[in-house]
Amino acid sequence: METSIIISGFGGQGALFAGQVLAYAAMESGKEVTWIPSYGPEMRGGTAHCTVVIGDEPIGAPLVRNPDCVIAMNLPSVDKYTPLVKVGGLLLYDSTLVKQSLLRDDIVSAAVPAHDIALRCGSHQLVNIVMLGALLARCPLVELPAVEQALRAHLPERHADLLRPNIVALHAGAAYTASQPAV
Amino acid sequence: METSIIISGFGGQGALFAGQVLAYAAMESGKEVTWIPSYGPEMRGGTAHCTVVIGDEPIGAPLVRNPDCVIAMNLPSVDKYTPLVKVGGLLLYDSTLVKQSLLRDDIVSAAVPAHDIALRCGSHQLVNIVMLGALLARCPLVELPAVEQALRAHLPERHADLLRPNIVALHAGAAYTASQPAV
Amino acid sequence: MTRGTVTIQSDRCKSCGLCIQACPQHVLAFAEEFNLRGYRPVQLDEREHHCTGCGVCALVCPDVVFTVYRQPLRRAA
Amino acid sequence: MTRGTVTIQSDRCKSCGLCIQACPQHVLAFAEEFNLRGYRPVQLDEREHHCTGCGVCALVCPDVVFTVYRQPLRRAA
Amino acid sequence: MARELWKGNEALAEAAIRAGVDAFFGYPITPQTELLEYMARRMPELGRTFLQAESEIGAINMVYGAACAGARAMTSSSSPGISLMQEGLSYIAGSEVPCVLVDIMRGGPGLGNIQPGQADYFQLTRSAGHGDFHPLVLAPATVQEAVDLMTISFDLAFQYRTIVIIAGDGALGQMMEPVTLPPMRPPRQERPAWALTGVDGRQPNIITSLYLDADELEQVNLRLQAKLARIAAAEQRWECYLTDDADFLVVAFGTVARIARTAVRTARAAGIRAGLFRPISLWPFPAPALDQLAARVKGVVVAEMNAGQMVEDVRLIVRGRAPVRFLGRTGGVIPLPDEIASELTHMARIDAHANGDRG
Amino acid sequence: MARELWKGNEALAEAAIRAGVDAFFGYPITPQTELLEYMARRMPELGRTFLQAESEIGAINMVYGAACAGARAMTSSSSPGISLMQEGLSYIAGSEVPCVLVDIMRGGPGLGNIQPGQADYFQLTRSAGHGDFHPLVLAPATVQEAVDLMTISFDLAFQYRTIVIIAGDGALGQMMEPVTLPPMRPPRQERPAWALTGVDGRQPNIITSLYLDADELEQVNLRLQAKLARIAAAEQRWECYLTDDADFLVVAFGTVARIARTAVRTARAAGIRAGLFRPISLWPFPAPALDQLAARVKGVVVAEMNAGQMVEDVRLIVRGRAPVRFLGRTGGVIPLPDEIASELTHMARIDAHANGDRG
Amino acid sequence: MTTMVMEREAPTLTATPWELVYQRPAALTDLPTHYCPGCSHGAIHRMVAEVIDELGIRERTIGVAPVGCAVFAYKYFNLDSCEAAHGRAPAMATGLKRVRPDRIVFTYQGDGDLASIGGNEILHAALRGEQITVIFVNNAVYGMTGGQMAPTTIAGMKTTSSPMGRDVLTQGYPIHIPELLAPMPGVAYAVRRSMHAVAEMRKVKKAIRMAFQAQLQGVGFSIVEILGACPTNWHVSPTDALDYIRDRMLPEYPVGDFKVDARLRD
Amino acid sequence: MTTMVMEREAPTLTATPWELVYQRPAALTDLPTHYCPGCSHGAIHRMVAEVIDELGIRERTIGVAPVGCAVFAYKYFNLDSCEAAHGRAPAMATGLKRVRPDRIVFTYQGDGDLASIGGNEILHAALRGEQITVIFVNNAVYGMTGGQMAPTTIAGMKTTSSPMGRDVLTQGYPIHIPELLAPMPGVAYAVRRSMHAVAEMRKVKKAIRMAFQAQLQGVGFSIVEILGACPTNWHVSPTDALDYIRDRMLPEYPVGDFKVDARLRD
Ligand SMILES: Cc1ncc(C[n+]2csc(CCOP(=O)(O)OP(=O)(O)O)c2C)c(N)n1
Ligand SMILES: Cc1ncc(C[n+]2csc(CCOP(=O)(O)OP(=O)(O)O)c2C)c(N)n1
Ligand code: SF4
Ligand code: SF4
Ligand code: SF4
Ligand code: SF4
Ligand code: SF4
Ligand code: SF4
Ligand SMILES: [Mg+2]
Ligand SMILES: [Mg+2]
Repeated sequence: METSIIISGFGGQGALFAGQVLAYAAMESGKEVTWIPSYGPEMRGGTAHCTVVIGDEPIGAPLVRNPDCVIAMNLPSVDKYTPLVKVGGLLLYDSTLVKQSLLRDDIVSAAVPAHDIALRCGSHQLVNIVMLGALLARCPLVELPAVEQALRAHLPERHADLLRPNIVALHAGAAYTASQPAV
Repeated sequence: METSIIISGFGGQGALFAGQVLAYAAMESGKEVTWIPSYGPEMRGGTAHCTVVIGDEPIGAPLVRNPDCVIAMNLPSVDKYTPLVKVGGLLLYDSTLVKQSLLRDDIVSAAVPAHDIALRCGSHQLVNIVMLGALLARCPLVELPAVEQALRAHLPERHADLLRPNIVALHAGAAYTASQPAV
Repeated sequence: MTRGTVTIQSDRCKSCGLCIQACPQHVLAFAEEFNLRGYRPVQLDEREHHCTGCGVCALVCPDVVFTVYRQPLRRAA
Repeated sequence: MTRGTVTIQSDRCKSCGLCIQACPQHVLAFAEEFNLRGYRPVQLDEREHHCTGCGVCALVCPDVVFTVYRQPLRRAA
Repeated sequence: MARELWKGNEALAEAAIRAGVDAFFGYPITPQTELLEYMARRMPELGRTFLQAESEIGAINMVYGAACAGARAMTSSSSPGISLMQEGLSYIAGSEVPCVLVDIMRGGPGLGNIQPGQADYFQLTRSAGHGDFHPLVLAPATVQEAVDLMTISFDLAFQYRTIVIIAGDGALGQMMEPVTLPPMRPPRQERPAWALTGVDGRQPNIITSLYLDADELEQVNLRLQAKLARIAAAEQRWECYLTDDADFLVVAFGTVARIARTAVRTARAAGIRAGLFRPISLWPFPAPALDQLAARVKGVVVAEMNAGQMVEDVRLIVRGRAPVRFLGRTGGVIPLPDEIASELTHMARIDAHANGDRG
Repeated sequence: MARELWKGNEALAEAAIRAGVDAFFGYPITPQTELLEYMARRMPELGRTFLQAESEIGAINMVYGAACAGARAMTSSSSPGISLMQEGLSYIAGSEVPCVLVDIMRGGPGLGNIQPGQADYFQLTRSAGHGDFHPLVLAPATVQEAVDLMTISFDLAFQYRTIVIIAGDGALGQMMEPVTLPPMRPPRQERPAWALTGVDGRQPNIITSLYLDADELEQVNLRLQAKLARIAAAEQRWECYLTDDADFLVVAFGTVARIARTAVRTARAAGIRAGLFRPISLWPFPAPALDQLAARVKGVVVAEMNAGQMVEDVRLIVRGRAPVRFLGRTGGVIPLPDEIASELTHMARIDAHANGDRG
Repeated sequence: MTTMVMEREAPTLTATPWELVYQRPAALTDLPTHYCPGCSHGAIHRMVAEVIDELGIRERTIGVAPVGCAVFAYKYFNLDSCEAAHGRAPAMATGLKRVRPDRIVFTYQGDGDLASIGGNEILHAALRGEQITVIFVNNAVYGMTGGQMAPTTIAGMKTTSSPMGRDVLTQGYPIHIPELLAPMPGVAYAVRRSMHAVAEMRKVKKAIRMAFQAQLQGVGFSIVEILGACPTNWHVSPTDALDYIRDRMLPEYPVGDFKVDARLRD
Repeated sequence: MTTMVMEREAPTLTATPWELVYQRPAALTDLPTHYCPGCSHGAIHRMVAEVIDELGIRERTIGVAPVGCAVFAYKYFNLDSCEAAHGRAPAMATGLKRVRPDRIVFTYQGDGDLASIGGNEILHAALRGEQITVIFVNNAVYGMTGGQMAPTTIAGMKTTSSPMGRDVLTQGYPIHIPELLAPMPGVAYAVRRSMHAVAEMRKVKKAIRMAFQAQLQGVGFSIVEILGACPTNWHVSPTDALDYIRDRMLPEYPVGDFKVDARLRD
């Protein structure tokens, strides 16, 4: 079984990094995993996304048209991916930024006030990890300690001071989602 | 039946032109014909040659490894082509320049004092046409009047004064060879 | 004396801020709201009546956001 | 006073005539005979004792035909 | 129409002129240079464009530009020069503008030599550049045919908005043969609707091969492939020589096919029912025609001046129904009629053997 | 050896470094650029040569020069850049110097786009330049395999004095996967005897691809072809996945093969005995291995990210013994596992039908 | 694209009507560009379009787009245009111009495109005095592929392919295109301008106008090098990028007229 | 090759022995060249070989031959060498030199090779200040392919591809390579010399020596353009070809030093 996750947001929101953290955590948990970014001359400041596929056997396609899970951190991402999520799949979005009445009832949607939670954890830059935590609460692909470990190992040195806040954000995101009913 | 003729000499001796004259004469006589020069960065002043193939059906290869006839106007040409002439083929060489005891008895060799004949016809530049005449006496591929006609039509305008001498040379070459026994 | 104004195609604006820095009258500022593409577009601020229609904003703007108008002022006789 | 001489690798010569034109002593000329490659090579002519071994022929020759020797002349005491 | 002796390269040039070529851009290379030199003389006389480019890359991109303007544009080169044109050709194919290219092939790889060769077969038919496309490749065997194919090449190029390549070799380019040239066409004035001529009174025309979106580029490719399928169906050309009753077939193109013709006669003289199948269009390869023959012959000899390229196409078509032997000469060596004939003899002998006919 | 997440392009670069690459010359192009950028950082640190060339033409000719000096030299690019290298590659092949090239293929033709593609298959395997030659082309399907193949590529290149091409696509270049890297090799000091190092104490070494004489060039070509035959015999690489009992075969390489693997599992789950044949060496194509399978399967699906290229090789080998269907996506569209699986289902259904098994 | 006219009170002081003094040029399409915030390409496009409008030549102008960030220039200019292979725009323009000598043909090229891979094409187009106009945007990096070193990268500048800063001794010295081409007799106009300040930008536009003028007069090849900002790959804000041009690029690339054909002064 | 020592009477006047003052340089092989009579390539080869001998660097020099009449230079120079693709010798030399910085690497190139198809490679090698030496033989035509126009063909000169004489307005103006490259900081030595007279030839050799010296000192890229004769394609005799250089080429291509790095004067 492969599970595919797309994480998408404005450039600078850390979509690619959150995906890498997830991929590292999966690898260290003994899973097979691929991570692939959007690349090329897309408008800067526009949308950036990455695809992570996690499984027990060698991964087939690293790119998918219909992901199992989507983390959408801005409106364009919600717009783009809502129709693409696999039937029965999961869409998490930052409800602080996106006020969206849901369009599909054949997927699970989870509104996460990620911006607010991130601010509470210390920085609006933590939205990506809040969302990752939220994802893992709904879809336990890897254990949170594995993610903590990945953050510890791969957070760039110049952001060492952000390690604790990131870990806090991860748990906050997870806790928030765990507390909500799935829609 | 195709007959292939190689005409070879130092650059400037008119080997290519003699071949073209022969080709024109053949064409006007209703034959199929191809003419192809040696080409490329060979040493200037070195050997230049062309291959003419005449036949009744569309010509196959325009280049041949073993020609039926060879006109060799200098020593390197004699050296190069003597071994290549087809068994039973014909080698004509300018015996004024080349003092050569023949090496093959399975071909017909004809020594033509072409330089001397050419001088007698008015110019050492006529060696090529003397040799052509000599060839046609041994191997009547085309009638001499057809060659005359070709000379008339294709001798460059700036050499118009050489037309008569060329025609004389053609016949002189033919006459000389006709008078000799074939070796 | 001339007064001027500009119209702003907000959705084209990319928040680069070049016009704000260049406007000699300092009448431009970022809006609070985001535009369709996620940028905070430029708008005339409360000092907009100082705009002279000089066109500098239009000159520097890489995204052709501005249309500029001018009105030669004559005090009504 | 110096006298000189040259040796000539005739089979390399291509009859370009550059050396003949360049030789300050005018001691070079074409031979009558053809060389292996069909050129009339250069040779020292009858005035060859005027050769000074100046090396100009070797300098201009594109085909490295010349070797040049020189002999500082001292009248035998 | 009088027959005249024409050198292949010059005949190609004159034929292009009579076919209405507007612009020639090229770079000298043996054994193609006379084509360029002829153009250098004649095009300015006629008030048309001749330009010696700084390189083959310059030349093909000038052709690209002129073609975008709706002109009948062409270039010519030989193997190494064709390699340099690959990127340009791919752009031209991707943009679907028409142009004509002459490749007078020589010995390779690398600098190789300037003798005749056919080792660009793969390059021309399979991969004249990155991406999926095929130029229409026409391989004349005589100077007359070179003229005839050149005469229709621009029409084909414009009809399909495609690249047409005339593939010859050093022998064809350098030889003189009697030819009859077609009359001079009146200069063409009309411009295709897609051409860049200035937007006067209409929406802009844009010529590009860039489609960032994968789905969009796939659509473009599907359209391109559909066009190629149309060309493949409509533009197959070939010649059969004594194939009606042939037991053994030679397949050869261009100069080698001339030699094969002689070989077929030789073989027939020796009692072998031989025939020649000569693809004239190398892409599209005349597969159905060969397929029919392949169904009933006892053996096929493929002769090429390369190490074995067209033979792959032949094998694809013969599909094991008859043995396929390959005779290749490379480096500028032209195979002899006797070599081909003896391949035929050999095949006939094996076949007789296999049929218990142990004489 | 710990598993680490590596991006394909960077993993290739690091693997080349550990395999002892002496010199990298390249020009940026998406989706390959990270390879060059990685080299820009690492090579100078190690005291090795990194140079951003003025163009792909510059790059390949610098590689040619460095290779002549006996260095382990490489470059990398993507489709349009590879087109520009054709002349240089032909010279390198003709001169028989070893080098390594990475092609991270994208959508074409022309500028196309930067999404993953496989449409350079023909260009790489058939005609990486004018003349008769074939580089050794290796197509990894995972980042780990990219590393493994890169690790042996210089040895292969030097063993045969040939061009080795690692053929990946945008997906492979851009993705991260867990890999185990090999240890760093100690720097190599010895120089091959043929290398240009200065004549000190020996006769001059000359590296050229020019042989004006046709017979001489033919001899060179025969030697080259004999070498290619040796490579063809010795260097076939492929992977079989569930082929032992397979009725239906998918043939796919690189990224598509990963997807095909999923498709095979899907098909098996649906009761179809499917298997995957994955050529790893595209040239030499693993023909005998496929030939054996072809003799006993009921159908073959070839899936590629192009308009149909490797399928020709497959058809050549299958020779009509089983139906061959082609599934191609182009322009950067990656086929879905389901698309491939449904081709398998379709084939199985037709087959069942044909066998009167009309359910 | 919605146009918000900012609400402001109607002008009261006067009876004179509002005059439109600046609007989007007709030679630009309506499409928003894909350029990064503060990228100079957008403003340069606009100036080219304005010049084309002012000269009244839109209907007979053909544009050639490069491979570089300006690859989509053909979408932004509202005129016939095409997309050249990387670096080959001058050759493509040559082909176009030679068969349509009465059309105005211009290329728009970046520094990687023009000065690196396309060096030979620009050199020979200039040598031939090709009657084309070249708009050359020097932003000292390969923008499109993510900020690698260009031939115009200044000494010491860090890029993704010169991570330690460009070392001129091993990676080469910056190239000065108009200076290089100006001595060629076929070149009518070769200048450098900069986008770093309002006054300079006005000069950019004048130079673009002169360059087209040269083609209209048929006096030869014309090129304007324009120092432009790539905030993204310089890793600075759009406004800081202007200072970067002024402080770092100008010392290496002085603005100036390196060739102005006398006939152009008429 | 038989050496005929012309028989002459033994010198009688003196006892001093004959001194060998000139012989075939060791850096040339014994092979006769394929060049036409009077072609400058032969003499230039010889001078390059002499310089290599004099500097004692034959054992560590690597030559790069062009595509052009000098294509077989690799057969004539008695040292390690290779054959570049047409115009790409500077790139190939770059590859060689970068991996063997202690070797002396030179290219030998014609004007079609260097200035036409290979324009970008020479430009960028010079820009990078590649530590290589370039011997550039300008004979104003493409010799090898039979006398087509080169970028260096002078105005009005008839060639097989400019049969009416080069029309600079449509076919371009002559290119001046050392002048073009000299301003580049990486260039240590850029000069032009001519083969038209004995005194000039001596200067050719000195310049070749300086060019190699530059590489030995590691001060940068060095190039010597040499005006050479192509009697065959100029359709003049070898001796008239010298006048042709003097009267027709020199006015367009003045000999001179366009750049001599100060460190070279040491
Ligand atoms: C043959 C080829 N090589 C490389 C590329 C990749 N490429 C695209 S744009 C570019 C450089 C663009 O830089 P520049 O010309 O300076 O334009 P900018 O983006 O900075 O405006 C490169 C190398 C390509 N598309 N084609
Ligand atoms: C890619 C390519 N294009 C063209 C040629 C043909 N060609 C060989 S030499 C040459 C020109 C040589 O001229 P030049 O460099 O001036 O040298 P010269 O012969 O005059 O010494 C050309 C165009 C080639 N071999 N390869
Ligand atoms: S027109 Fe002048 S004053 Fe008005 S907003 Fe623009 S820059 Fe400021
Ligand atoms: S210059 Fe233009 S894009 Fe930039 S902030 Fe001002 S209006 Fe917006
Ligand atoms: S050495 Fe001097 S004098 Fe003697 S032959 Fe040569 S040029 Fe003449
Ligand atoms: S210069 Fe040399 S080749 Fe020329 S004539 Fe004199 S010896 Fe002969
Ligand atoms: S990367 Fe640079 S050049 Fe490209 S659009 Fe962004 S700012 Fe402009
Ligand atoms: S053609 Fe010219 S350059 Fe070539 S060898 Fe002859 S004289 Fe020399
Ligand atoms: Mg740039
Ligand atoms: Mg030359």
